[in-house]
Amino acid sequence: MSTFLLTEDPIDPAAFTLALRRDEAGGYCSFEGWVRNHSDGQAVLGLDYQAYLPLAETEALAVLSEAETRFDILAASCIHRIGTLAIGDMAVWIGVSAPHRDAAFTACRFVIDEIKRRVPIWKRERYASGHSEWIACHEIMDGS
Amino acid sequence: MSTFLLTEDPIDPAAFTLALRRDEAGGYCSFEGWVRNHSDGQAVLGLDYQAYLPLAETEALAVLSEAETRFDILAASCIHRIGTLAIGDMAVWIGVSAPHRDAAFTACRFVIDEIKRRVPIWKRERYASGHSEWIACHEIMDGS
Amino acid sequence: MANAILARPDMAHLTLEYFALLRDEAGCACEEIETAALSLDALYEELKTRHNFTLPASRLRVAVNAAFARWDHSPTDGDHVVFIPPVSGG
Amino acid sequence: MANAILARPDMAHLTLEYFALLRDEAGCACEEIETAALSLDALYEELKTRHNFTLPASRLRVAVNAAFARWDHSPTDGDHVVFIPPVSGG
Repeated sequence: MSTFLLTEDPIDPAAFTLALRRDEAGGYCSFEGWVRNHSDGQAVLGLDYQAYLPLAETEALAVLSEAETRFDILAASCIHRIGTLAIGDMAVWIGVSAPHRDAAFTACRFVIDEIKRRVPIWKRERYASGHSEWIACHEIMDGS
Repeated sequence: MSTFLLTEDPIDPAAFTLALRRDEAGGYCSFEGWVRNHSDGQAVLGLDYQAYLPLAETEALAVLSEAETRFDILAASCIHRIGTLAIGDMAVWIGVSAPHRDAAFTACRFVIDEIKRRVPIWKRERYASGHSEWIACHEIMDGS
Repeated sequence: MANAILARPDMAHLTLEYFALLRDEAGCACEEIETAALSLDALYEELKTRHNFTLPASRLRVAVNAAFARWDHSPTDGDHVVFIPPVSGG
Repeated sequence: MANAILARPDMAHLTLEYFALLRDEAGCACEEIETAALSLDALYEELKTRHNFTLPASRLRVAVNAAFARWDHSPTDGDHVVFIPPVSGG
């Protein structure tokens, strides 16, 4: 039902979007994360992403599966890019189909929030100043 | 900044999505309404849409402009199809780019909700039973 | 000329356009009419009787020349009037 | 043999993989080590000293053989261990 892909190539969601189509689907919500040219007031030149592949896949699929359990949706998928990205590049894509729009929006938001919170993917920002820095989005999670 | 298109042809958002790109954009949220095969328990064969074109354009542009004023977004666009649609056809597309994802999601949801509430477009459902019916989503608006 | 005060002798020539249920019930998308109605409210009641419209004015909005208008607006010769049934786009 | 109770004579051979800041600080993506550490917690303190890691364990999670693990888990010979810095995907 749900698909997750980690890729070093530019993201092309076309085939993934097609796979979310259902005759019972009345709403489709998607989110794309793009590399933007600034972060906390600093000019950004680009991003580098690393991922711990096997665990990222397990964890992202768990997020998608949770979304399908918690919300009245038909299917949800995600593609995350890794490697070196330039301004404007798509870093992540999420698509959700549902009978009605409310669940499509809520589930899509849930998936991007959880992906950011718990999937082992890391982003380094390269600044115009020459400096670069690994960004930390999560703080302590739970006891594990 | 914002674009609205009413069209009798199948919706192709590619060029519209491209026009929403900005180097300052970190998040993009889109919504698509698809013709689904059921409504309130009845099997649906397809939909017919009519629109009062000049007022629909004015009102949809007002909705997009309100979204740009109310939320921290960069651009928002919408395409709505009219005419005869089959199951799975895209009836409406909305795209919003923003520096951060929260505004992208909120504004995208605002636009589809307001389009449904106040833009003079009407949908007739054609049922498997042979019956068909104009759907009413809004009730009384304001005094005007 | 005393009549002018009571009945408005200058009939307004209007173009009416219908959508959705109103189009089905009127049996046409467009018609030209002459009316003595002094408000859009009164005009709708006139048309409601003529076409057996089932929607009460309270469920409609009304537009004149492609802009939303008030029900107490007085239609003027040459106006393009559209009664707007409950919308259902998206 | 009395030592066995105190110091665990069977050293575990582990594969460590590093990501993000830990990779930069370790200066390598991967290393193989022998350790006597009885928990992942103790293992991280050992590596923290060796590589001058700046992140405290409290900001990390840890995975063994591609599954999240508890800090008190005892690493076994052949385990693949990854310390997970704060994530920032999306």
